[in-house]
Amino acid sequence: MEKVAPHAHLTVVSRFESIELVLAVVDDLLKQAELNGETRHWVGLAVREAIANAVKHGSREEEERIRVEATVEDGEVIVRVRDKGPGFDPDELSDPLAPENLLRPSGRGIFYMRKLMDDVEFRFDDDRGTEVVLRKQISSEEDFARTEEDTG
Amino acid sequence: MEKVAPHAHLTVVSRFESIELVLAVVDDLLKQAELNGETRHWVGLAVREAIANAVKHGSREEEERIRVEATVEDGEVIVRVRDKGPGFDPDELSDPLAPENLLRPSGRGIFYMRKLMDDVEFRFDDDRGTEVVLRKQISSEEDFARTEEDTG
Amino acid sequence: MNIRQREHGDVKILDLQGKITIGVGDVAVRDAVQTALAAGSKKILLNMEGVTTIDSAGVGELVSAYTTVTNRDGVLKLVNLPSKVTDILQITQLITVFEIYDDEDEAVESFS
Amino acid sequence: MNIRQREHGDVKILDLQGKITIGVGDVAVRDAVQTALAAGSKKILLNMEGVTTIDSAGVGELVSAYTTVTNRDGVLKLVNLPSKVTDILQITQLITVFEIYDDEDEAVESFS
Ligand SMILES: Nc1ncnc2c1ncn2[C@@H]1O[C@H](COP(=O)(O)OP(=O)(O)O)[C@@H](O)[C@H]1O
Ligand SMILES: Nc1ncnc2c1ncn2[C@@H]1O[C@H](COP(=O)(O)OP(=O)(O)O)[C@@H](O)[C@H]1O
Repeated sequence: MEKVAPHAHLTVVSRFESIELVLAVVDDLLKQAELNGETRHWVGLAVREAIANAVKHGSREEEERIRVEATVEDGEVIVRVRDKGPGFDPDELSDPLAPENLLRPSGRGIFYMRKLMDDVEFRFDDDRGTEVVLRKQISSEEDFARTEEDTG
Repeated sequence: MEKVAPHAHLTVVSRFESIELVLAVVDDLLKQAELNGETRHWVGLAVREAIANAVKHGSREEEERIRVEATVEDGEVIVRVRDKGPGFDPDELSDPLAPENLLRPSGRGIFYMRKLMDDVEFRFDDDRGTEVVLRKQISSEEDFARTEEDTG
Repeated sequence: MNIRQREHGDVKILDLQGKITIGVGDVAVRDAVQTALAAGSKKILLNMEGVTTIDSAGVGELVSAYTTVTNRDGVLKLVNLPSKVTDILQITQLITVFEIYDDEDEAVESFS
Repeated sequence: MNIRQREHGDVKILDLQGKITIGVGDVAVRDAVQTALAAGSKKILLNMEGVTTIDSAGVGELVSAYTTVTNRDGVLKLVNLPSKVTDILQITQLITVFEIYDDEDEAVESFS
């Protein structure tokens, strides 16, 4: 019988309130893949940042939709967040660790994503909009839940 | 730019606890389509019944996965729930309104689905498992939210 | 599902709050009715005012509660049905099976 | 996000509970700190013990609170950081910017 990998694909309205719903779905998915609470927390945080950016920077109109796609397959978590915005130049990002930026109230989201995940890729397309692809290998022992409780 | 219809597709572990997550996702989708609270409640209830059946009757092994796909497109809500079980014969269902069944504790789920939705279809496939497809036209005025509050 | 128990004379009133749905609320209702019966109550009134959702498992539980109580020479009645619950009982023609009241005092009096 | 306010001598202690995340918790922290400043507090201690998640918006809010309080000749310190909060501040090298304590009494004393 056909194998079903943990998978979720959904559209949500582009507003901060949608973050918790997406996080609940992604967390359930990571539980299906038997990842432990620690790993789920950090992946979840990276996803929060990606959605927050799509909401903040990725709308051309009010209340557009954001697409989220998440899978765990072949030992890798992949989360894609796509918005309808104009995109940006990733080479122009300022370094949040530079002394002049250290006390700025913003500009840390992508930096966190990169630290929390193995790979963060941005794709821009006039028709499809902006997509961020977050990847994390979970082959290593430390990501898996050891006990039932740990997945709870 | 490419149009994004409200859409959700996810796998959940086959257990009753998954129902609330699926319902939250479906309800958000129906809000995106601006359906009112009343319509969302009844569609949600039909979805509850479909998932409950997938959990109760649709597993061959412990903790298999269920797939749910929901869309609102061209004035129609479509929700598909697919499990890995052996299926059943829809022609053999007993009538919950028959006097001898009226006080039975079970056997009303599919009857409710049919009353709450416009169309309920079952598909069986050795490889893909059992799928129930729930459809409801929402072209009529009465399904739409009149106020912001109504979608809340 | 949250269930509060009260007494009004010899009538046991169970205030049901939340969802009576598969896996959670349905079991809670069963347990509460069993407990009331075990404690000797013969007159049980389910106050449905706070029920937000009921599914076929919840309906099945109400039917089971009804038959169990009746089989033990007790009487089970319902009061304060939200329209969503009434509609659901109507669809499966159970609305005439249960004795249903709109007013708690009236319901309580009807037991005597 | 839930914020309780307490006082210990002239130190205002804010117990932060829940998520300091974009759109909800971040604003709550800002408001609480503004209120404390408006009420004349110059010594503010954020008790982070109950914080379950903090995102970059939350971190930004902590930084803003720090600079706002400092600019008004006040002092803002942190106590009881869960490891998830410590890790996040570490990643962006903010752990050395804030004055952080493990023990509330010690933190309170440090203000005098
Ligand atoms: N989805 C997006 N669409 C357009 N611009 C974005 C997007 N995500 C990030 N950016 C740009 O990258 C910058 C840095 O993002 P980030 O590191 O998350 O910090 P912040 O959002 O706090 O500014 C943003 O200020 C914005 O200009
Ligand atoms: N997904 C499914 N897989 C296999 N059998 C099913 C499925 N859904 C329903 N059935 C069969 O149809 C019967 C009637 O279902 P339903 O009307 O929902 O009532 P109940 O689940 O309470 O028995 C079930 O008892 C079961 O035999």
